Order: sequence, then C-alpha cells, then structure tokens
Amino acid sequence: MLTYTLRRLLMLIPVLLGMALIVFFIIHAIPGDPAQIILGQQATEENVEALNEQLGLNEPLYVQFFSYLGNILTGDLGESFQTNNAISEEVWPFLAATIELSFVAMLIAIVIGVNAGIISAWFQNSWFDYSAMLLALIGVSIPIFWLGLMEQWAFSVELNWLPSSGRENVRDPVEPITHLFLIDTLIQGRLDQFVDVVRHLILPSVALATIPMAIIARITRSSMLEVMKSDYIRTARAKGMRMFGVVYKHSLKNAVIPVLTIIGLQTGLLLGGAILTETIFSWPGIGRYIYGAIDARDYPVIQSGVLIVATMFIFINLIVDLLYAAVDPRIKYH
Amino acid sequence: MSQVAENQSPLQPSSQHDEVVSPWLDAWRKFRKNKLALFGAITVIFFIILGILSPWIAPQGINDQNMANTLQAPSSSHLLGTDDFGRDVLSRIIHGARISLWVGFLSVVGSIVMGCLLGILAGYYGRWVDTIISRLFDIMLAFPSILLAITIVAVLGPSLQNALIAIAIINVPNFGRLIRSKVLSVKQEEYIMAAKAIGMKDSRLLMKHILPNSISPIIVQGTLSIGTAIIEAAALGFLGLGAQPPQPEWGQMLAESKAYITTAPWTMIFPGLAIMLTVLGFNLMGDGLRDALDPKMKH
Amino acid sequence: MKKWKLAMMMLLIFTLSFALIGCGGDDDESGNGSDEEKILIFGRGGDSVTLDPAKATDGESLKVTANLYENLVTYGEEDTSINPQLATEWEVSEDGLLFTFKLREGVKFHDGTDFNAEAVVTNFNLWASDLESYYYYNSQYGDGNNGTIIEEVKAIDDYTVEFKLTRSQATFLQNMAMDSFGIASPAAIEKYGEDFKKNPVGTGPFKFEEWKEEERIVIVKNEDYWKEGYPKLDKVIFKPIADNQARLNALFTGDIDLMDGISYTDIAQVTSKSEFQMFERKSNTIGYLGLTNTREPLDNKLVRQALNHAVNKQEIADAFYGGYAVPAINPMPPLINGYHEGVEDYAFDVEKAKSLLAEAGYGDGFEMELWAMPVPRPYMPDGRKVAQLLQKQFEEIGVTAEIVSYEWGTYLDKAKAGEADAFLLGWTGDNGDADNFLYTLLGKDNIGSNNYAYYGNEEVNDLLVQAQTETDTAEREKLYMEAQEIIKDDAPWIPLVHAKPSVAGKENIINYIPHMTGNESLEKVDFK
Amino acid sequence: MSKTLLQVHNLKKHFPIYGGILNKKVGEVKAVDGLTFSVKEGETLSLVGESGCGKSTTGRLIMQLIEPTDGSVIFEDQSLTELSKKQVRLTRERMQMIFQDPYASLNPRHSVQKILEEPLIVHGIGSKEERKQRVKEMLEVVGLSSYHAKRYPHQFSGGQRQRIGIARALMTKPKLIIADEPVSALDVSIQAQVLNLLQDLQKKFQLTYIFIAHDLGVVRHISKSVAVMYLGRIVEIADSETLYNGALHPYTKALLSSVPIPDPTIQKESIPLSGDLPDPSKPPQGCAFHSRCEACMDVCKTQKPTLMEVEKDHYVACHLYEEDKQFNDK
Amino acid sequence: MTSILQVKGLKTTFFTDEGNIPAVDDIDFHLDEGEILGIVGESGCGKSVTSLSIMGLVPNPPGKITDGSITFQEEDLTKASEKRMREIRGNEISMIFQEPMTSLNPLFTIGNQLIEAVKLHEKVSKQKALHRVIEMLKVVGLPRAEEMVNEYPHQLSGGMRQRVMIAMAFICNPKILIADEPTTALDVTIQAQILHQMKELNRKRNTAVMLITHDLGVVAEVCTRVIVMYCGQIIEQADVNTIFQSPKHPYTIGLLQSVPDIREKRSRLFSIKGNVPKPGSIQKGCRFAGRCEQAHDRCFAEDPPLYKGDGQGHQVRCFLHESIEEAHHVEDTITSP
Repeated sequence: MLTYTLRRLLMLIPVLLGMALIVFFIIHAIPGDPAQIILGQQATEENVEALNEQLGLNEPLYVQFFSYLGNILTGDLGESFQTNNAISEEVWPFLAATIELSFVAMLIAIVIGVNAGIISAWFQNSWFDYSAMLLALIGVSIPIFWLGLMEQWAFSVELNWLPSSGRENVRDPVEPITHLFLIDTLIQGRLDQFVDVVRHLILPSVALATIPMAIIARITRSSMLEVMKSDYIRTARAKGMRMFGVVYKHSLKNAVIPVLTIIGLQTGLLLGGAILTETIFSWPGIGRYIYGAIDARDYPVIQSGVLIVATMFIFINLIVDLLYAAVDPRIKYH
Repeated sequence: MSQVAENQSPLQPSSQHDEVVSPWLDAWRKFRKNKLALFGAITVIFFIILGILSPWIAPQGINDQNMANTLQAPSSSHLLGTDDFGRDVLSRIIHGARISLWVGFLSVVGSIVMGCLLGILAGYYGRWVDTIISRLFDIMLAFPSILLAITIVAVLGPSLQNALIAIAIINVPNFGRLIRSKVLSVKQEEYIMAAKAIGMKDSRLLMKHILPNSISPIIVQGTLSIGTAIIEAAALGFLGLGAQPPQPEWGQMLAESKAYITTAPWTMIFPGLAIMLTVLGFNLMGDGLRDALDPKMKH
Repeated sequence: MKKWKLAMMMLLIFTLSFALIGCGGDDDESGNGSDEEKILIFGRGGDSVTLDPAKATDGESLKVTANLYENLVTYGEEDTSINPQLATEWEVSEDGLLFTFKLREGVKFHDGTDFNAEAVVTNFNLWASDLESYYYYNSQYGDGNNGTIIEEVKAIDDYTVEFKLTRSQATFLQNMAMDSFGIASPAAIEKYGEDFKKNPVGTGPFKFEEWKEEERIVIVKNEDYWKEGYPKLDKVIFKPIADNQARLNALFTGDIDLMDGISYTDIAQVTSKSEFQMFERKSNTIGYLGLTNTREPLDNKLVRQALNHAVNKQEIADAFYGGYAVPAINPMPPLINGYHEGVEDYAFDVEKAKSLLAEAGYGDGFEMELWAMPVPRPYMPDGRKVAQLLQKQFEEIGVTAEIVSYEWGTYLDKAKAGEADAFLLGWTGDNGDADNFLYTLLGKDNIGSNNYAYYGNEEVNDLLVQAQTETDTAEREKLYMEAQEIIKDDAPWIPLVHAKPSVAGKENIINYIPHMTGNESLEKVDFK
Repeated sequence: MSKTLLQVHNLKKHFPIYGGILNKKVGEVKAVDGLTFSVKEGETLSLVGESGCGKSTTGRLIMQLIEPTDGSVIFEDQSLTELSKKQVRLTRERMQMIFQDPYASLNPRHSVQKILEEPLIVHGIGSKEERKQRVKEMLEVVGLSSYHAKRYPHQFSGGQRQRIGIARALMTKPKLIIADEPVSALDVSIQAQVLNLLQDLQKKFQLTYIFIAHDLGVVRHISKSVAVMYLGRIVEIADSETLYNGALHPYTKALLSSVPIPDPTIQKESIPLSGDLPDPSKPPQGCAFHSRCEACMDVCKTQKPTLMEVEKDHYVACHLYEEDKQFNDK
Repeated sequence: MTSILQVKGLKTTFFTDEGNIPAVDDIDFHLDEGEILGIVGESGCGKSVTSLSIMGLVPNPPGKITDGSITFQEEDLTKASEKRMREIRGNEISMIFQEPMTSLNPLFTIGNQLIEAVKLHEKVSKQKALHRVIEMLKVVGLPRAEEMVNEYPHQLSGGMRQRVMIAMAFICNPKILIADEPTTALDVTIQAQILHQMKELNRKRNTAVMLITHDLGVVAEVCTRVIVMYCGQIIEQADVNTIFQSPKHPYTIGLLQSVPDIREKRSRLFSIKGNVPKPGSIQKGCRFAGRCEQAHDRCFAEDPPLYKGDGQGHQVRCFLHESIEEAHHVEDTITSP
C-alpha cells in the first residue's frame, strides 16, 4: 500500500512537469502583451517597454521557463503581474471559495445522486426509476450556465428567496480565519452568518451539483443493477438475507467502486470547471481568478493557478484510488 | 469421409430458413425497441432536418433586423418573440441548429480521428509509445477542460472555427483512452489470438479485427460527445469566445440576451431549451446505442 | 421498514432546505435607519488593483482612492473647472513657469500626522523619482525623455508650496486635479514601503479599513475631516460583482445600494421600480468606429465619408445606451473646453453614401472586417451588438462587413499594429482637457500608440502641438476648433456616441452626483 | 515409422512480476519451465494437467504466438525460434490452432464466410471464387451446410461454432493442429461429436494433433501419447496405453484415480490427493509436487527431478525412479 | 423412506422479448431424507432453474413459477411468503453454486460472511457465531480456520472457496442441500476432495442432497438416485445402478455412451446427433425426437408421458417403454396416495 502510494506519487512528477511545460508554452502563445494590458489602453510605449523589462518578459522563452520551473520547485509560485502579490499568499481565499462551493455541490450530488441511484436500481422499471433516470439525463443535458441564470431569475429576482451572488452578506462580512466560511462562522459562533453563508451557497452549488448528481445517479444505478445480478448476491439471498440487507450491505459496497471513480473525476472537474458558475454567481473562486488572469495575461497567476488546480485534481484521484484499496481488499498493491 | 458425413447431419430441418442476423441488424432491432432512445433519435433527426432546411423553413434570415420591433413577446407573427435587434428568435434558433450540430459533429469527428490515432498507437504498440501518449492524456485530463478550451481559443482567437478546434482538442484524450483500453482488451480476446494463429499480419489484424470491434464504443461515446461538444461550444459562445455575431449560435444568443432575462425572458429561455433538447436527444440516443451495441459498456 | 426511514430522511432534508430558503427571504432592509450606522454598498464591475492613486492606472482603483485622498486642487462637482481643495489659493507667473499654492491649514492625515508643504514636496519628489511606477505622473508631467517638466517643488513655508516648470504647460492645473495626484501621508509611505498600496493614508473624507481582494473594500468615516459635517455616511463598502446582470440582481435583492456599469438595456427595469433611481454621469467619453486610414479602401477619404453617411447614430444610442448617450459629432465630448459646436455632422443618408462610394470607385461596395471589442467598456457597453447594427447599416450601402473579435489584449495589440480595417474603440478623458482627446487619439505623433486609426494629418498635428503650450485659453480653444474642422472633413473615424455611463441606486440615496471623470468623492452622499 | 514433425527442446516461458515503487521486476512465474518432447507425423500428443500447469502456454509457445524465454521449437526441420516474424507467419499455413472457447475465438462481427476465407486471404491462396468454393467444401466437411456461410457466429450453438473453428483451422490444409481444450466448453453429447470429427479429419487429412486438455477421459480416447504437466514441467510422458495402464509418477496416479468413473458399482472411499496447487510464483523447492506427494522423500524437498526414460518410451520425472534407473545403468 | 421434498407439476417460465420460454415444464419428483439425488442433463435442460425454483430465487423478472407445487415438510413453498422463504433459505434448505470464485462477496471477510449466515437464522452472540464458524470450517477440512475467518475470498484457492461455501451451507444444519454443479469449475483432484466432503457431510448429518451436474462420472460416484432432464422435462428417473446398468431412454443411453471412459479406449465414441434445441423452439411431440435414432412418426406428433413404476421407481418418458406403464399400472395406483 505504501509502496503503491509512493509509486503513484513518483509517477506524478512527469505529469506535473509536462503540465508545467504545456501551460507555460500555451500561455506564452497567446497573443497580447501583458504589460500593455496591465497598463491599459491609455498607456505609452515607453511605459510598456519598461514594464516588460521589469517583469522579465524580454528574456528568451526557455530562460523564462527554467526560471519559472526553478521557482516552482523551490515553492515560489511567483508574483501576480497585476497585484504584485505573492501568488502563494494571494491564491488561498480564491481556492477556499472554490473548495467550499465544490464540496457542498459534491455533497448534494452524492447524497441525492447515490440515493436516487439506489432507489432506481431497487425499484427497477418503476415510475420512480423512469422519472429519476429521465431527470438525470436532462441533468447532463442542461448547460449549467443557463441553469444558473434560470435559478437566479426564478429564486432570486422573481421570488427573492435567495441571494443571487457572492459568498456572504456584504453588510455583515465574515471574519476570515480559514476562508472556508462555513467553518469560520461556526468557529466564531456566528450562527446568523452561518445561515447566511448557506443561503448564498444554495443556488451556485445546486447549479454546480446538477451534472455530477445526474452522473452519479446513473452510475450508481447501473452499477447496483450489475452487482445485484452477481453470484454473491444470489449467495447472500440463498443464506436467507432480506433484500434490504442485500442492497445496503452487499450490493452498495461493491457498487460504490465505479461511483467512487466518478466522484473523484467529477470533484476534480468541479474545481476547475466552475468558471461559468463562478462567473454567473460572482463567486470569488479559483476559476474566476484564473479566467481573469487569462484576460490580463497575468502569466504567473495562470501558470500557478492551473498547476494548483491540476495538482488537486490529480491528488483527488490518487486519494480515490487509495480509497479503492480500503474498500476492495482484492486490490493488493505490492 | 463417408463416415463423417453420415454422422453429421445434425441441424434441425427448419434452420435453413433462419434469416441472417448480422450484428448491426441485431443492434438496430434492439435499438428500435427502446422507446426513449427512439425518442432521442427522433429529436436529433428533427434538429438535423431543421438545420439542413433552415434557409427554407426559417421565417426570417439570420440578421434581419427590425429596430422598430425589438424585444417583442411571443406572438403569432413571432412565435418565440424577437430579440433586441427585432430579429425573430425562432428563425435564429432554427438557423442555430445548423451551427450547433455542425460544431458538435465536426469537433467530435476531429476528436475521434486524433484520439483513434493516438489511442491505437498507444494500445497497440505499448511500451514507451504508450507511456508517452498515456501521460499526455493524463496531463490533458488534469486540466479543467473548459479552461483548456478557453486558453486554446485565447491563443487562436475567438471564432466559431477556433472554438470547434479547441473542443476537438480537449476531447481527444477521452477518445484516445477509450480506444487504447478497447484495443488492449480486444488484443486479449481469443479471436485475436485465433487470427494471429492463422498467420495474419499485424496491420490486417488491426484494420480487420481490432478496429471494427472497437467501433461500437466509439459510436456510442461519439454520440454522447456530440451532446457535450454542443454544450461546450455554447459555453464558449456564452463567454464570447465562440461564434461571433450575428451568427445565431445558441450559446452566443444566450450571451446576447442575458441582459433581458427579466424584461424579455423568451430571448433567454428558448435558445437554452434548444440546447437542452438537442443534447438530451443525443444523450438518449447514445444510451440506446450503448444498450444495443455494447451492453457491457458502463455509463 | 427501513424504506420508511429513508423516506423520512428525505422529507427532513427537503423541509430543512425550505426552511433555509424561507428564513431571511424578507430581511432585505438596508440597515440605514437613523439610529443605525449608515452603510453604503457600492457594487461595481471589478476590484481595485492598488489603493495608491499615484500608481493606479485603472478606474476601479481610483474610484476608491477618490474618497481617501485629496489633491491640491479639484474639479467642480459637475464639470472639470478647477476648484481649491487642499490648496486654498494659487498664483501663476506671467510666463507660466512658476505656480505657488497656499495650503489649507489644520488638515491631518488619517494617521494623525499633519498635512503641510513638506508632505506635498515629499509626494511630488517621490513620483518624480520613479517614472516607471508612477504612470500618470509620467504621462501628465513627463517630458517624454525620462525627465519631467516640473523642475522643482519647494516648500516656501509650512503652508506654501512652489512649483517651478521647465516649460509652460497649458494643462498644468487641469492635471493637478486628477485623482492620481492625491497627497499621501509621508509617514505612512515611509512606514509601509511596498505595502503602501494596501494601506492607504490620505486626508480624504473616508479612512481605509479593510481590503479583501475580489470581495470588498471597506472605508469608514473620517471623524476628523476638515470639512465640517462631512462625510454623511459612516461606512462605504465597494463590492466587486463582475457580471452586470448579477450586479443588477444584487441591487434588486438589496445586497448593494449603488451600482455602476449598469447595462443600458436594464435601465428601463430600474426606472420602472419606484424603489430605485438612476444617476446620470456626464459624458467624458467618445465611442467611435476607427477607419484605419492606411488600409485599402479606407485610405480613400471618400470611402470614409461614405461610411460616415451610412451610420444612423441615433439608432445606436437608442438601442444600446437606453437613451443614455448622445450621438457624437466631434472626437471629444461637448463638456470639454474647446468643443466646436459649429461642426456639422455627416447626415445619415444612404443615397449620399452610395454616391460617394461610387465616386470613389466602389460602386459595388467592398468587403471589410469590422472589429468589435469583446468586453464592455465605459464608452461602449456591448461592442458586438453595436457592430451588428453597423454591419446591417453598411450592408445597406453595399459594404459587407465581417464581424471579428479578439480577446481584449490581443484586440488592442492588433489594432495598434494597424491590422484592423474598421474597429470599434473609444476613450475616456483623463483630465477633462481637449488635448487628452484630440492629440492623444488623432495626433500623428501618436500613431503606433493611441492613434489607432493611423490618422496622419500633419496640419492637425501641428495645431495640436501648438495648443499644448498655448497658455491663453481663448487662443487655445481656437486652435482646437480649427483642428476639429479638418478632422471632420478627413473623417478618420465615425464618431458614434458620447455615452453617459450611469449609476443605478436605491431611491433613498441623496446628494450623489456622478462625476464625468468616473470617480467621485462620496462625502456628501446620504440616505433620506 | 513416420518421421518427426515437431520437436520441442527445453522450451521455457517465464512471465515477470512487477512491483515496488519503481515498478521493477520482483519475481517471475515459470509458466513453462523446460519442456522437451516431439510429435511424429499423423500422431496425437496430448498435454494434460490441472489449471495453471502451463499447458495452454505451451500451445501458444509452439505457435510462436508468444515469445519463448528459452528453448527451441523445430517444425518440419525448421527452427521456428530462429525465424523472422514474417517467416513465422508464413509457417502458420501449415500449423493451425483450435481454441477452447468457441464463443470467444470467432470475431462476432464477421460472417462465417469471412471467418473461413480469412486464412486463405492472409496466405494469398486462391481467387475469390475458389475461396468461396473452399469455404463451402470445408463447411460440409465439418458437418455444416454451405448456406451457413452467410450467418454470424452468434446464430450458432456451441458445438456448431466449434465446427466453424475447426473448419477455419483446416482451410489452409495444415499439417499440425494445436487444439487447446477444444471440447471442454461443450456438452457431453456434443463433445463426442466434435471428438469424432477430429478423429475423422485426422484420418482424412493425415493431421498431426497436439491436444491440450484437462479431461483425462477425453485424452485417453484421442491420443497416441500423453504428457502430464505439473507447474510448468512435464512429470510423465508415455504412450497413452502405457500411461493409463501403468502410470509411474505419483501425480499421474493421483490424477487418474481422481477421475470419477461413470459406474456406480465402483465405490472409492479415499481421496487420492490432498491439498491445493501451490502458488505458481512461489513453487516449492525441489520437486514441485513434493508438498502434495504421499511418497515424498527428503531428496524431493531439495532436488528437482529430471525427466528420464524409465521404460522404453516412458519418461518420468520423479526421484522414486531415479534409483532404479541408476541401478539399471550400472 | 419419507420424502422431505415433493415437487409436483412444477412449471417455471421466462417471459422474454423473444417469447415465453418454459425453462422447467411440468416436472414431478421427490427428495428423500438423507439421500443424494442427482439431476443430470446438458446445459439449458432446466436443472438449475429447478433448484432456483425450490429456493424461490428465480430471477423475477423475467422468470416466474407459473404452475405446480413444491412441498417441503407439508408446506407449499410456491405459496410461502418472502419472509417465510427467508427463514427457510440457508436454514432449512441451503445451496451452493458452480462458481466458487464469484459466489462469495469479495469485499467481506470469510468470517463476516459466515457469521452473517448464522446470525440471520439464530439469535446468538457474535462471539458464539464465530466459534461455530471456525468449527464448521474445520469440519469441511480447512486447516487454518482461525486465520481464515479474517481473510478475504480472493486470498483463497477455488477449492478452498468451495469448501467455505459448503461450510456456509451446512452451518445451520439444513435439511436439504442443493448443490448446483459444485465441482464443474474445479480441477479433478480438487473435485474429488469436494465430492468426498459432501458425501461425508451427507452421511454424518443425514442431510438430503440434490446434486445438479452434467458429469455422469460424478453422479455414479456420489448419488443414490438419478433424474435425467432434457429440455425442461424429466425424461428418466431411477436409482443410480439402474440408470447406469439398464438405461431405457435413448437419450440416457446415448449420453452414457458418449462419455469417454478413462478405463478403456474406444475406437470411436458414440455421439448423439444434432444439437440441443434452442429454448422455446420446441414444437409438439417428444423433445428428443429430432435427435433420436429410434424416433417414429408418433414421437413427432405426441408428447410422451412419463411412464412410471416398474416398482423400483424407474420412470421413462418414451413411447418405446409404454409397456412398463401398462404392466405396473395397477401396482402404481395402489402405492401412490
């Protein structure tokens, strides 16, 4: 198990290096001069030139790449062109916002998705099964940016039930400790703020949860159905076990493996793919942070931001793989 | 010889009249029985026909502006209302069908071609070729795909064509991996061993046995991916990185009418519905194809 | 049965979620009653980059610093006339090379240190020491050769400062009032060093309290403000919400009190609701369609004139500015001194346009690219839409325009390189002076810089350069009027509209006057 | 005496096991570990043994479908291991294979016509018409009808599919056929049909078979000589009559007595062999069978016995008979 | 000897897209206390469906018992509630399956799965159950029982897993064990061990065993009585010696002759011509008629009944043996209740 973990970690090195390389060169292939963009439309030529010099953008590309690589290896993610802040310090609030949102979205997706999948499999071909699966199919067919706008329109503008954007009540902002507001408000015992944070979370997290929820429901169902056909389920029933026990003890644990994979993949996708949701709901997350940086050609931010997201993605999937081993004793890692 | 013939007349007399059921025919029969899949296929065909015939059936052209008649609610003259240029929303959605389907289809074909090439190379030759290609896929998959698409479009410049290229690129690893694993598993099948045992060359083996047997998951995945690609194109259009005005691409229509969500929601609701229905059609059809062609394949 | 348990759990989850939705559905009170703190939340499109105004290059930064800092002189509430602020009076020498300011006494910085002549000297010397970082100082007072036209800033006594110039500058005072030149506490500059941009200390009506990036900037009432009875508000929170629609929703749900950058299409929504009102900002912008003068067939003046005739500007103003814009005739807005009222615009006349085209040898029309910026700008909220309208209007005269868009940075780069045929662009005035429009945008010297249209008329350039050093106001205005006439005839652009980028807010906000520069002090703003 | 068609000498196949952080080779499974035997033209040699003994691997090694780690395969006086890939391919015209699973060994997307003519196409035999003709003929030969050519594998029953598999193997008129468990997936009544067919074909086309099976009854019925394998090695090889009537190796004996006899009057009470097959990646030291052998001696635990000719044409790898042999030699 | 299980007119049909397939079509048999009854037949003959029908585990949909009764200790199992069936399964009637590799849940330890089997039917502490489990594992000849309870199925060999399955089946002392091809997937040496084990347990605990197999050798070795099935029907039924020494049905005869015998080399095996008809494709007449060398016109037109009773319970479904019925008709009616 340990060796497997180590081996997997070792295998990450070329992936991360390759990633750094690709990000670097794609980003530098984007036309447009960062200095010009930073200084704006109304800047003079000399100012632009001077800023380029200052940012080290006059060096040959490979020199820039290696210095960037060297910096990363020493844990220095660089400084944002726009704010001149160290990215390693600047990025956490954004990351935390995305993590919080993704976590809640994933929680919704898993709780509803897994249960819907189980019930559908259990009552295969019932009206519940049909409607749940049709809903799931619609779920994967909806453009989430559209869903987000519709949600906003319905629940925020028309009904005025929930706030349409942001993470917190601007009039009574959360005092950040971890930047995970759900935790921060609880630590501070501010239940009113906690409720407020939850209210802000609902619309974006539901929009974000839609696709994974649908996918999880579908996978859970098909994987449950497959498991329920298996020989050991027949054995369990031949022992005299009742269906509920069979489903929740024997089937679910076996069915959970493909679901785990999907949860891992989807969580990773959420982390980076939240750009659209974050834009629509003004969620100050990592997706918008990077997207904004692309607009501004803030090379260090794009590079480091993408690397952080990708690394998280990879690690989440690594954790999922390791979870398999916990669930499934057959996967014995030498 | 006589002995052989004598002992072997084992077939039931009726069997001569059995019809020949090819795997494709068999799949079609299964597909036909699946009502949801059929509904999906009909939806897809409906939009395809809409797209093909759009110049003839759309009541108005793509850019027939009428500034005196903007943001009209749905009525008998404009079934789905008009947008901020006074253009007929229905007409634009009909024209948009062509764009969305075209982008979806072409980008998926692009992904399949590139993915197949890389996937086969990786799966068939293995070793370092596999390592390199697989790592490349890993890297690409670790990127948040929409971010990758945005970056690619940023490099190439925003246009429908470049959005198409970006979408094709980001979906390559999905197909590549699929084909690689399929090639690997087909390679293990006994009929491949059998084909080798009759002395078949690798190239023929690949073309005649491995590829045809890998094709059904590609068709299934391809169908599902057209749906995803349409959404991705719409997302890029929505961010202003895809189709350029006045092209009536659905995502770009959404972006243009976003501001009217409270005052003229029809400009927003209908293009969104069009995307959803089309994608739903492809998803239903893909699911049906999966059940018909490749029942073992997972969702 | 465990199935029941499951069902009960589901039910519980649903009930809980409805409870969550329900609670607080009606608590959108702004919390601005008389006994409570008066808090104003200002929603805007983006976050500040820095809170050091001298280093800021973006409007969002200056929007905040305008409340934290004060300049020696300031603009009028509704125009760009020069008024005293930290300086109570000033004198100019005959040759225009010596400016002497009398400073206000008894003013303190937020950190408690005194404002005096030494502070002014320190600030100006600091700016002069690093022209790269102090961008506006360089652009307004630089001499173009890494030097500055301010030779010396001298403290005559505690409350008298003297500026000695190397050459006369007509816009010296005009520039001095720019928000960039707010006077900062020397002690704080010393104390914070690099971090000063996050710890601003000025003399303004509000003190800095907190900056949480992408989330909010909070400034609070400066109790020791020298202007008796101001500010009225206790606290102002600047809240970035990038999406226009989301920002508007936030206004409607009561999350914010004021929002700028409202989509013109949404104005009707605001005015239809009695709880909300619009504030009109005077135009300091020009939105135009540049016709790159060096590219075929736009190098032909007749073609450019024809295109000018083909455009219905009023339609653009109505459709995409909700009426909050006026059709543009000259390359600068009418409020600027030197604006030529007498210039007559090319009439919207399709036949005339066609005949001009025919005369130029393009009777059958031609094809060109029509560039539209991908991002909303203060002078043009939706370039792509304007482009579509223009495309349609050009089609009428047989010109086929293909709409092209690049990512914003690329767009500027390429346009600057002269790669565009016709391109949408615009300008927001920096200091309310004609020079900042005419010379910057159309001076031949600025080709490759802000003269994106590659308009290279020597005569115009000479007039504009001459105006830069002319200190006599009337004489200066004459020079500019002359230039405007020639420009009209040359038609390097199609000036489209002067936008009035308006602000929407709650009905109970009073005394809020948006300034044409885009930034204003909120000291007088109050709730009813 | 007919001449030797196939000679296998010291054939080995070791599959590596990878592990550790760097995924290095940490061990190996000796699936086939030094086989030596030969087959004469027109005869049938059977390889028997329990699952995991390496018999199927041996079949594939002979066909050169997998690359041997060591040893040589000489077919018609040609050493296959020394041939180029292309030359090996060409030898397959004379050397064909039948597989265990008639469901899996036929490409589900090809019609019977396509499946059968493929060997001809691959080896460039005949025109299109001739090939069609030959397919028809061969279908009749294996007891199917020519109209079956248009159908697809899933339309046939297991027995019929196996006939198709056999027909495919015969298309190029090979000399040697390696039959890898050709009847073990079939029902008893069908199994008999296929076995009879194989025998008839052998007579008709003078075929040589290497017959791989685990069913000792079937093996006895069809083979001229039998080799018994245990954990990658041959423990006993002899003429089939000799082996069935006078097996020498304890394993062979146990194996034979384990087979249930369809005669209720014979009552066996003792179990012939206890314990399980050892892990092939960690075979016991010395004789691989010693852990289950009733006659195990000390020497068995340390030394691997070699295959020796104990009687004429009867080879055994067992220490029990080594002494006899040595004694005889003296 | 008393019958512990009585199956009468059992009919199990599968409702599929291709039509309704009667997998088991009107079968009658009984299982006596302590006996080992063999059910032989080729694949698709309905022998497995018979056993699943008894257990009430026919996959539904598509399968369903459509007719007949299964009487276990005077209780008709076809009418028993699911709750009652659960009490019976594993406790009174247990079952082991063909594939020991897949019949155990890979994610739970052996101990866990066996303890579960005990606790489902008896209220005992976990400790006690574990004790029982370890003992049972020893009974079925697994030496390292104490360690094995903490191991997972994949750590065991096929033979060991099948022993675990047997232990699981016997742990509640069932009255009946249904063994569905328990040794088919195993090597001969292991098969011998497992068969031996089952015989031992049958003898010691007097559990009636229903052994389903296609291997006539296994039948001869283990069973006391044999039922031969073909296409969902019983075609011959007799005690084991009778079946092997004087089989009557042409199919049984053919089957016996097609088995290659290890004891002698025959120049040529007898083979039954043709293939097993596809399920559902049976037309009227004897189901074997198409493959039968002795078939005559009547065989194709009429379905032969199961002729019962030569006194020793030898029953045959073949017109050739109509005479048995006539000869012993009177006797039969007297003995049967």
